[in-house]
Amino acid sequence: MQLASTLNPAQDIQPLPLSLPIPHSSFLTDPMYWNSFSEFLAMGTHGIYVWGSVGVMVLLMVLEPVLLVRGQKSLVARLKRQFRAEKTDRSTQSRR
Amino acid sequence: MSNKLINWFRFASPQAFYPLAGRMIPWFWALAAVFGIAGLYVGFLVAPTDAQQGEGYRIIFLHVPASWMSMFIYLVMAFWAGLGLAFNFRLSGMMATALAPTGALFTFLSLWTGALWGKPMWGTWWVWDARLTSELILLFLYVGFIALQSAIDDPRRADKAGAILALVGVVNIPIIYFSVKWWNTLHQGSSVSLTKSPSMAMTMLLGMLLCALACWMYAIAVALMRVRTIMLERERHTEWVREELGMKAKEQ
Amino acid sequence: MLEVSNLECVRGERRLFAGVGFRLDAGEMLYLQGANGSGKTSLLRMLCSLSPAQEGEIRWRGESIGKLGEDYRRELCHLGHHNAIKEELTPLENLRTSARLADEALDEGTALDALEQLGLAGREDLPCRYLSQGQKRRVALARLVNERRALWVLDEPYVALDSSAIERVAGLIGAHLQRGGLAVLTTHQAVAVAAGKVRELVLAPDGQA
Amino acid sequence: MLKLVRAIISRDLRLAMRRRADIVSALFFFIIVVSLFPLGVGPEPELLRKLAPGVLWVAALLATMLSLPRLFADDHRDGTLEQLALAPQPLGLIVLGKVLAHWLVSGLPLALLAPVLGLQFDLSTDALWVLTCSLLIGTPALSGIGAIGAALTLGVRGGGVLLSLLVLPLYIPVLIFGAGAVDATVTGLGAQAHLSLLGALTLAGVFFAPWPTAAALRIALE
Repeated sequence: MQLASTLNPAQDIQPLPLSLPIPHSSFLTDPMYWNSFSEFLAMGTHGIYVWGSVGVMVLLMVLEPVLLVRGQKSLVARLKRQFRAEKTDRSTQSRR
Repeated sequence: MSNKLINWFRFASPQAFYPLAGRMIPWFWALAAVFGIAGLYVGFLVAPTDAQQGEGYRIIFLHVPASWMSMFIYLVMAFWAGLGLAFNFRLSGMMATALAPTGALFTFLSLWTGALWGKPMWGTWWVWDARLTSELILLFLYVGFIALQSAIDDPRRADKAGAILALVGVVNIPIIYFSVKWWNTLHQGSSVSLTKSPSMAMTMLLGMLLCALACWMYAIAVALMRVRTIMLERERHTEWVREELGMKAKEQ
Repeated sequence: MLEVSNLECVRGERRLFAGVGFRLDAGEMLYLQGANGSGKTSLLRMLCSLSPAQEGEIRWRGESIGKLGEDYRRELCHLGHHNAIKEELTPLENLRTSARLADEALDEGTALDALEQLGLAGREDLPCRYLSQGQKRRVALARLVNERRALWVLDEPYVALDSSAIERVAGLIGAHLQRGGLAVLTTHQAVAVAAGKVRELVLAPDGQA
Repeated sequence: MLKLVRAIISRDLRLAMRRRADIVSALFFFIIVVSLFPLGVGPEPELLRKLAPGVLWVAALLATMLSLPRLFADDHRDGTLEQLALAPQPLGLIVLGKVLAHWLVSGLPLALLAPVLGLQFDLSTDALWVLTCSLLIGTPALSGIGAIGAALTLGVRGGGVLLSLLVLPLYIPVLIFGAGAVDATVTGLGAQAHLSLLGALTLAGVFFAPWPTAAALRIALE
């Protein structure tokens, strides 16, 4: 497994002792890469781009199902109104 | 072989498929959430930084799955459309129609994340890289498919016309990709291209696969939801739709 | 010999007709009747394999027309509501091109006297744009004079024609039946055709034949 | 087999000759669009020479697009398309005939007109020669692929705009190799590769495209 790549000179994070786990359990045993939450947010000067893309992706992947559910609800309501209208027509016809 | 296939599909008539899809959707949402969280955790919290690209490379965990999905969904759409054309099953036509918007969404996301990744790496929002350009053209193909289907009123004709466009499109994608690649290397040389993404450390690869699986489950869940709505719309004159809704009316 | 069984047609969401069936042998004519919108034209288009039948079977000489494909079309002549003529071309050119496209030889002489039979003498070289609606219909019907194909499917052939033209067309159909041809015809003017056995099929508005 | 294709071509050519206005309008559209660019971009010969292949090819593409809807719309309206569909030959052959007739009426005149317009862009003679060759080879593909879009959008509301949305992505390879051929000669690279690939696209466009087009026509006639 390739060792963590060299230190990024801009920050003074000391290299984390990366243990060499067997591949399938790697994400369990790899310790957290970040030291502080603020560093995590900054994403090393690329924060705006990373969170920009994550934000839009999450937003759209939430928006789509919400729109779908609303679309289905309005369709169901419309169809029920139609069925009810047809039922009343049929009943008035049979009564006449 | 074909009649075995036909009666298997006969079973998947809209009437039988509607409740079945209803039961499957929560499972796919659960899978999407699990894979999504795991993928993001590995990608953003565990994966180490990259020597050349710093932290910005993490966008790869979103960009590459989105690109894979945009291409994969178009192929699945063309498959369902082709099946619908060959055996004219109403269900497969609806499935193709249900997949298109999600495919277009992933193509847009692939372009969006590609641009946001390009800005810190090469200083420009848009790079005429062969793959990014092909994604843009793929977006036009999706929009064309959706526009064609919405312009035709009769659902059966819309399905068939869409199927032909999807099949013609699927044949043309490799040609477009090849010609764009040729054009890209001719004008710009391959100095700037996405192919030189960072070498795949195990955790990075794992993160990307998890995100891809999450997107895949998401796509299935959304497609099933949309296909159910389409079914209700198209089969509104049948008895089983009346029961589906009638039952609900009595419960209230 | 044409055999239709259990034919059904759904247009949009309405079921136009279902369970329609009939048999037509050589020399016979089917006179299809029904109110407007009862699906007459849809039935004719299904007979011409232009639109697929959701349910039911159409057989020509015992073979399904879907399988026959081109062979069936080689023996079919269809005349719909549209005249199927080009406005910019003259009647003569129209006649000859439609014959060439239908893979049939038609020299100028026979084309000219076909037009004459339909009362278009003197207008052979006038672009159809300048003809009246009735004359355009005659140009479309002029094709039937030299038509040797077995099955004729005519959708309201007599519309916009005057009495003399109607008589001539009825004569043409009669001659076709005598030659052992078949014809399926819809019309609102009751016109007696000289020869052959006439069957009738009435499409009821609610879809039961 | 060939007799039918010849019959269709002669019919369509006669029809086109009877209504020259449409052909001439497409040609003038091509001329105007090409002449607009120098006005927009500025008269420096160096810049124009660089732009010329792209401008001429995009203008040719749009001019073909302009005349595509008429390919089937007139026949559909007056009922002749139905008769063609009922002809005892495969519909694909009839579409092939119509595509070739459409090319003779729209693609060929564009290609012959291009060198004249190329002079506006101060192109060298061999660049002009390759430009004309690339247009001659490439425009049949435009007609063939465009026919698919024309058949799909037959009788559909908003057909014109929809047609360009469907067909433009499929035109991109033809545009790339077409314009690239001239660029390659100007930079001394030699346009052999581009022209052969363009030829391959044209063969595909003219001989494979009619079958989906025929299927789309059958659907439109349902």
